[in-house]
Amino acid sequence: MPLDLTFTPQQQALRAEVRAWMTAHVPRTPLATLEGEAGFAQHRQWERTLASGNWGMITWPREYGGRGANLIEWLIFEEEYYRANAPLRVNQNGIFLLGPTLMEFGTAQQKARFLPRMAAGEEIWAQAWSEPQAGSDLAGIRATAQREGDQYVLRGHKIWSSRAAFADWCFGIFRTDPASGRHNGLTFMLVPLRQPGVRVRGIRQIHGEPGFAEIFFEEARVPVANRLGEEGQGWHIAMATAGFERGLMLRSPARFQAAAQRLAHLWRSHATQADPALAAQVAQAWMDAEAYALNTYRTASRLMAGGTIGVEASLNKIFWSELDLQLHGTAMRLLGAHAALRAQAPDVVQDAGWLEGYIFSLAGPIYAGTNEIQRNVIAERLLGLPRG
Amino acid sequence: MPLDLTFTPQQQALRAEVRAWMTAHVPRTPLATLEGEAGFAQHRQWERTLASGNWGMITWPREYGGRGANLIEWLIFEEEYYRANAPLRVNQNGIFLLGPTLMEFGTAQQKARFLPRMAAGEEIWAQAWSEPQAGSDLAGIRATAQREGDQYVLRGHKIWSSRAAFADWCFGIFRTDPASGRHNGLTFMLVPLRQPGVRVRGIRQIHGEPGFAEIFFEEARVPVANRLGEEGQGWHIAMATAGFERGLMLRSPARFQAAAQRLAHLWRSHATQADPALAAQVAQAWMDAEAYALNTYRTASRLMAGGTIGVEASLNKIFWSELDLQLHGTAMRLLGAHAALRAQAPDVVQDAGWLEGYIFSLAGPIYAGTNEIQRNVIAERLLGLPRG
Amino acid sequence: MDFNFSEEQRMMAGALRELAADLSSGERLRAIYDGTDSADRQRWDALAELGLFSVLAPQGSGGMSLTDSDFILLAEEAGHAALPVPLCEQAGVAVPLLAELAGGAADSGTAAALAEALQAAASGASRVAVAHPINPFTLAPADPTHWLVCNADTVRLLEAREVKAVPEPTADAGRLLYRLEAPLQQHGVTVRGAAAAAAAARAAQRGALYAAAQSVGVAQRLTDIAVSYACERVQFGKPIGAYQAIKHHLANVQVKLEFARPVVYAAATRVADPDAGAQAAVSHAALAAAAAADLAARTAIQVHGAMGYSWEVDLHFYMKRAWALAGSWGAHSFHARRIQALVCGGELTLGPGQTFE
Amino acid sequence: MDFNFSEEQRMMAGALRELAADLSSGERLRAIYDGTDSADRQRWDALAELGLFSVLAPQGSGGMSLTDSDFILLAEEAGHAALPVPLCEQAGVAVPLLAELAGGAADSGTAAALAEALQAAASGASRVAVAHPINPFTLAPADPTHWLVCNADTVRLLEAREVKAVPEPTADAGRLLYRLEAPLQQHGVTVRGAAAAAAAARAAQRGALYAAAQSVGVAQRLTDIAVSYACERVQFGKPIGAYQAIKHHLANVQVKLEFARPVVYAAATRVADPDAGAQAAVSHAALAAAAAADLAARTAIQVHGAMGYSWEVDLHFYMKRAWALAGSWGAHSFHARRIQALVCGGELTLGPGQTFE
Repeated sequence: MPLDLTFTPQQQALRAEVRAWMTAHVPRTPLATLEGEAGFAQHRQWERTLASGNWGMITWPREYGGRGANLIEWLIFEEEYYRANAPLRVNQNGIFLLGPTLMEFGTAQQKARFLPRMAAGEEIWAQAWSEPQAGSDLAGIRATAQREGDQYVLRGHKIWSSRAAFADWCFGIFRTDPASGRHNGLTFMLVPLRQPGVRVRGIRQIHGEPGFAEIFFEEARVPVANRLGEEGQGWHIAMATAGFERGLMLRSPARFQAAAQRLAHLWRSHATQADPALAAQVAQAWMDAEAYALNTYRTASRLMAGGTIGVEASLNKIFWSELDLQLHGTAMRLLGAHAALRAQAPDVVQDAGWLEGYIFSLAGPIYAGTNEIQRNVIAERLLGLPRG
Repeated sequence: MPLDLTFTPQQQALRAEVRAWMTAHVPRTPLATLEGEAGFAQHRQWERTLASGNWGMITWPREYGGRGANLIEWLIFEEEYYRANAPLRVNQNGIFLLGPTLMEFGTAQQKARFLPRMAAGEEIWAQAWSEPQAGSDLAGIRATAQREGDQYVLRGHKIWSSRAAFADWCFGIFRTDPASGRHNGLTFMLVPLRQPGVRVRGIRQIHGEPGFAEIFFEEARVPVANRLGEEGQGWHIAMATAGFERGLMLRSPARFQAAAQRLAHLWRSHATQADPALAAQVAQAWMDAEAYALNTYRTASRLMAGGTIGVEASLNKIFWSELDLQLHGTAMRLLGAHAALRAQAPDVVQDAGWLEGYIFSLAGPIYAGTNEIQRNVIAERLLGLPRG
Repeated sequence: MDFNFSEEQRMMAGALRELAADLSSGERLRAIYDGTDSADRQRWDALAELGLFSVLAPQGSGGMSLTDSDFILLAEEAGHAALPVPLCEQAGVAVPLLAELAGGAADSGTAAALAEALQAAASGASRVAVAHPINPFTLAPADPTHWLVCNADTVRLLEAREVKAVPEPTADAGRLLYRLEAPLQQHGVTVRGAAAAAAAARAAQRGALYAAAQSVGVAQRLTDIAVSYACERVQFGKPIGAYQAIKHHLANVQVKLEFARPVVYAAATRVADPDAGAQAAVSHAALAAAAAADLAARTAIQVHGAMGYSWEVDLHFYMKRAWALAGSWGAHSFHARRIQALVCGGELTLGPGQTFE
Repeated sequence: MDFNFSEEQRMMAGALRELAADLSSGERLRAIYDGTDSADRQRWDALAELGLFSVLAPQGSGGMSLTDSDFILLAEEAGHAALPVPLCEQAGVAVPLLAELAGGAADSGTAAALAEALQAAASGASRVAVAHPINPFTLAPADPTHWLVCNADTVRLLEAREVKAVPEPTADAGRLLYRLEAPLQQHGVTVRGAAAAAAAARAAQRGALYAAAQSVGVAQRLTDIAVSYACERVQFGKPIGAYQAIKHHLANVQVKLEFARPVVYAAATRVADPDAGAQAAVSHAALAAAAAADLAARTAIQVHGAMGYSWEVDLHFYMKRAWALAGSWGAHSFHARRIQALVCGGELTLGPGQTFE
């Protein structure tokens, strides 16, 4: 029956199974931040625990460590994951971005080599897209990969690489044709970070932890087998990866629903002293999180019926990033003088990490393609307005 | 003493004088809308009444029917004018736009011929800027003025001309050099509307009244004496006029302060059933109206100390137009099911004209240069950002 | 779990769009606004002929026995066309209200009268206005035959001659609003008590849901008109739609609209439930759809510039419909207060996994 | 009526800007954040040498006898520099509070002690923290010598050793915050009753006013930084500041900022009044300035992209100062509630011609 918004018995059973497992396994004490070395190690361990329950990435085929789950099942899993307040996924560059890219563009050997270890939490991936002169304008990249026999020699400088400070591998695009410009002559490479010729330097972020890194490639060598797709196909593959990033999976609706729930709790503890207008903001945060959830189920249904996700990804990106900002901005206002307290302050409002969440939310309109660029995409490709 | 925000005894005396006069003269019953024929006549009569008290335009020199008042005195006058709920100024194109332009660019004869009748409310002016293909892009105009002896022959089609349906004169720019393009070869003309070769056709607006008109110039003749400035100087003069429009006088702070006061009354009569968040919107409307008033006093002080108003006019334009929209949008929400009632509906909320005000406020970000264009001006000329 | 509409659902909506393009063309709307239209009955009959009034009526009453999920796209089309007929009030509110009352009536006389009224409403033979305390003014079809008057715990079916209704003209000439003067107690068929209260509450939910769906439709129409104008209108040497500021305004509308849509659709699947979740879903739909329509209207007129102020340009029909819908079946304050109470007050279970509970 | 600042007022602000460019350079702020700074006393003494702590002190106490209108631009400069010294709390709050208390003291012992404290504070010889119930955490200078502790109807002057204060580190390392544990009753110089209550209320007004002025300053700084980055950073072949979207973001900040400024300046002229108009003026200033700083911060980081997240880029010092100021001397909710009560509750006279009443 169409427009049937009820779960099947199988779906309900999956929910119960995830809930039980999470109840048993999610650490009682929150892990340290994954932007620091100790926290990164804890999160890496958590990925292994998840994999031990076969929960690494349930939508993947069984042969790669998944459960062959469909998108609706994935959403149920995510809901239970956030309901259990389980840790952030240190593995997200792998499972959400590179994984789908490998499935679409990888050889059989590449899939067999990389995917299971990704799902098992054994290898953590960083992305290496941006360069100092190529941020939003990714086509401006200058890092090169020069073919020498059955190897490529990498030279160049990547920056704003999330996870790279402590990860094992990175993926990114390099210029294989030195004479090429803009989108041409780029090739997608998979590169071990712990090898001669690769130097990683953490970039301290405004909260004080090295959430980003710079990667310097100084004649690092990678085998041709680590090239994804053909030479010159890099831009095409990277755009597909970026599509996954903006697409369905990166920002789970459950994440915002959990945050909206915390916000409503925060409201209740501040209601007597708060600007009454903030109640409307709290309600708006809940509504937007629900709208995002509903739209995600809608998109999942369309994909399962054979549809595709194209420019809708840009609508998603704008919606969740603005919702996240609005939600955390409301929390900051509710917190008032407590808003800027650091985690170690005696009177910090516990268990919420509102300040860190707010700082992170400020980045939402920037990464994965700035919202300005997404608006251009929507205007030109969805609404059909003329190019500038 | 600098940053002295108190009124002098003279200023207080002026306030008392205006207040007494308005109390005695402002019509008890609101006039009909000046967009209609009957209302226009009523408003024309009101201008004559104002002039009889020598209140036509108090900042003008006495010889032109003014009182030689300074800008602070003008603001006091305006406060009392709106406090008394006096009628809209049907004469505003004349007194606020063409008047200052004439003082800057007109000959002695022109000033003597036009200004006193403007201040006396004897001649009502329309503007004739836009053409069907030249709205925001005013430099695209095509209407021509061809010199023949001591006359110009006008041909072309102006549109969105406010007041023109019932006014006596219009001012606008015409192309005197047919070979010219864009900003060159334009000349500023003063044209009687009631003469052969000029055809005016009212444009019905969405509220049903002809608030705009089209003007067709079909070989209309005007003497060379009606040319303001030199041939080819039209663009320069028009930009000065547009500056007056965005500048200090067109939108009196008092207008918004009066509206914010009405909004607070509306809130009080709806508070028990209203979204509590609307209280914040009501307070915001009051704050913005006050901020606009304060900034206007600040600008007036700067001008009186020899300063000029340049790109600040664009800041003003954006601020008051957005404030007006927010204020009336809040009223619409408070009114709920009553919001869309027409003036003749039995249950319309009396004496407020909220729907008409809302419709008018929607135009604020459009006329006198769209807010998009104003933002470009601010970015490029105030902040120094590079041109597109 | 399947969020897709069926082929049939989409076809039915397509059929209405086609019909409405004719019944509610710019030319016909302008005639209505100018007071020169006389095609009320023709429009009504055309909608009846397509069977639209009977979608939610049981089969036994000549209906299609379909659900609110089947009607929701039709309501959206009614908004898209700024249809000058209260299709949603007749087919989406009056018909299911009559069906519920007829099904639950205690005595057979009342049941028979209601069943007859239901059949007439579903076929379009009668034209029913639904008065409800949530609406200070009642939207009625031209020349109504019956009024359904809801109160706290009664619902009364009256013939039009038994009702005194004062016209309340609004900016939207395509909607005839009236203030109802208290109907005479001795007239009509009356249902009382808990059943009547529940039915009246459900009618208000449906009214708000279908107003929201219409708002989504009208928001889409406003956006379509603005986009097409932005592609055509040239200023400073290029179409204004090529400027980033215009692009971003319109993209923002599209974001609001796309995320209002699933909220409205999901609310359709639970509109008849009496629980807190259904109340939240409907108020959410009402607020999200009204916000999308409001932004679409403001953006459309901003894109049009002075042109948007002209009576001769169709834009204003849709703006006025957006304003009218924002005030019907619970305006902003009603839904905002309700959802704030539910979310902030703790009555609603929040958090992941509660969306469809 | 003259809304212009005098040449002297602007020169004094210019002198502070020059000094602060050195005392509060990016390099020095980074050292403070990294915990490698030891120039607290040097900064304090430099400000004292310029006479800044004495602006609002009476001449008899070694002060300049100037008014809040004279100090307001200095507070703005303190914000512009994200000055890591609580200049406004010492010079703008503690000094006038001490002056008021000393002037109104009933017994001569208290008067003498307060007069001495005033003189020390105005010269910079003492470093005073002002605790007030409106602030859950008190901003203190490094190594404070005294605390002024306000309560509902007492104000108490304590020596630092008489106070137990728990550090509460915030994101802004340039502001040292403490939670004060209740001071011992037997210590210090105490003023009680209506005079103390009025003085404490006035201190809160001044605290909020000068926080607002600092917010305006920091908003301007954030905007300057963002504009300069937008002119330099090239993407897709041109500076990002050439894109209309970036232009319009920054223009919107400038609008908010320009209309917050006169509100703050006007509030300075009436901050000491006890009436509803003064309360509304100060809360308006607080809200408008915080909104400008908030938008400036969000826009600046959006313009910077990932670069804005880097510790090595100065931007974050000013963002953090904006966040810190938003929570001081009455955060958003305090001022929003107060102004809503005044405007919507009818306590304030609204309408044209009331602005300076």
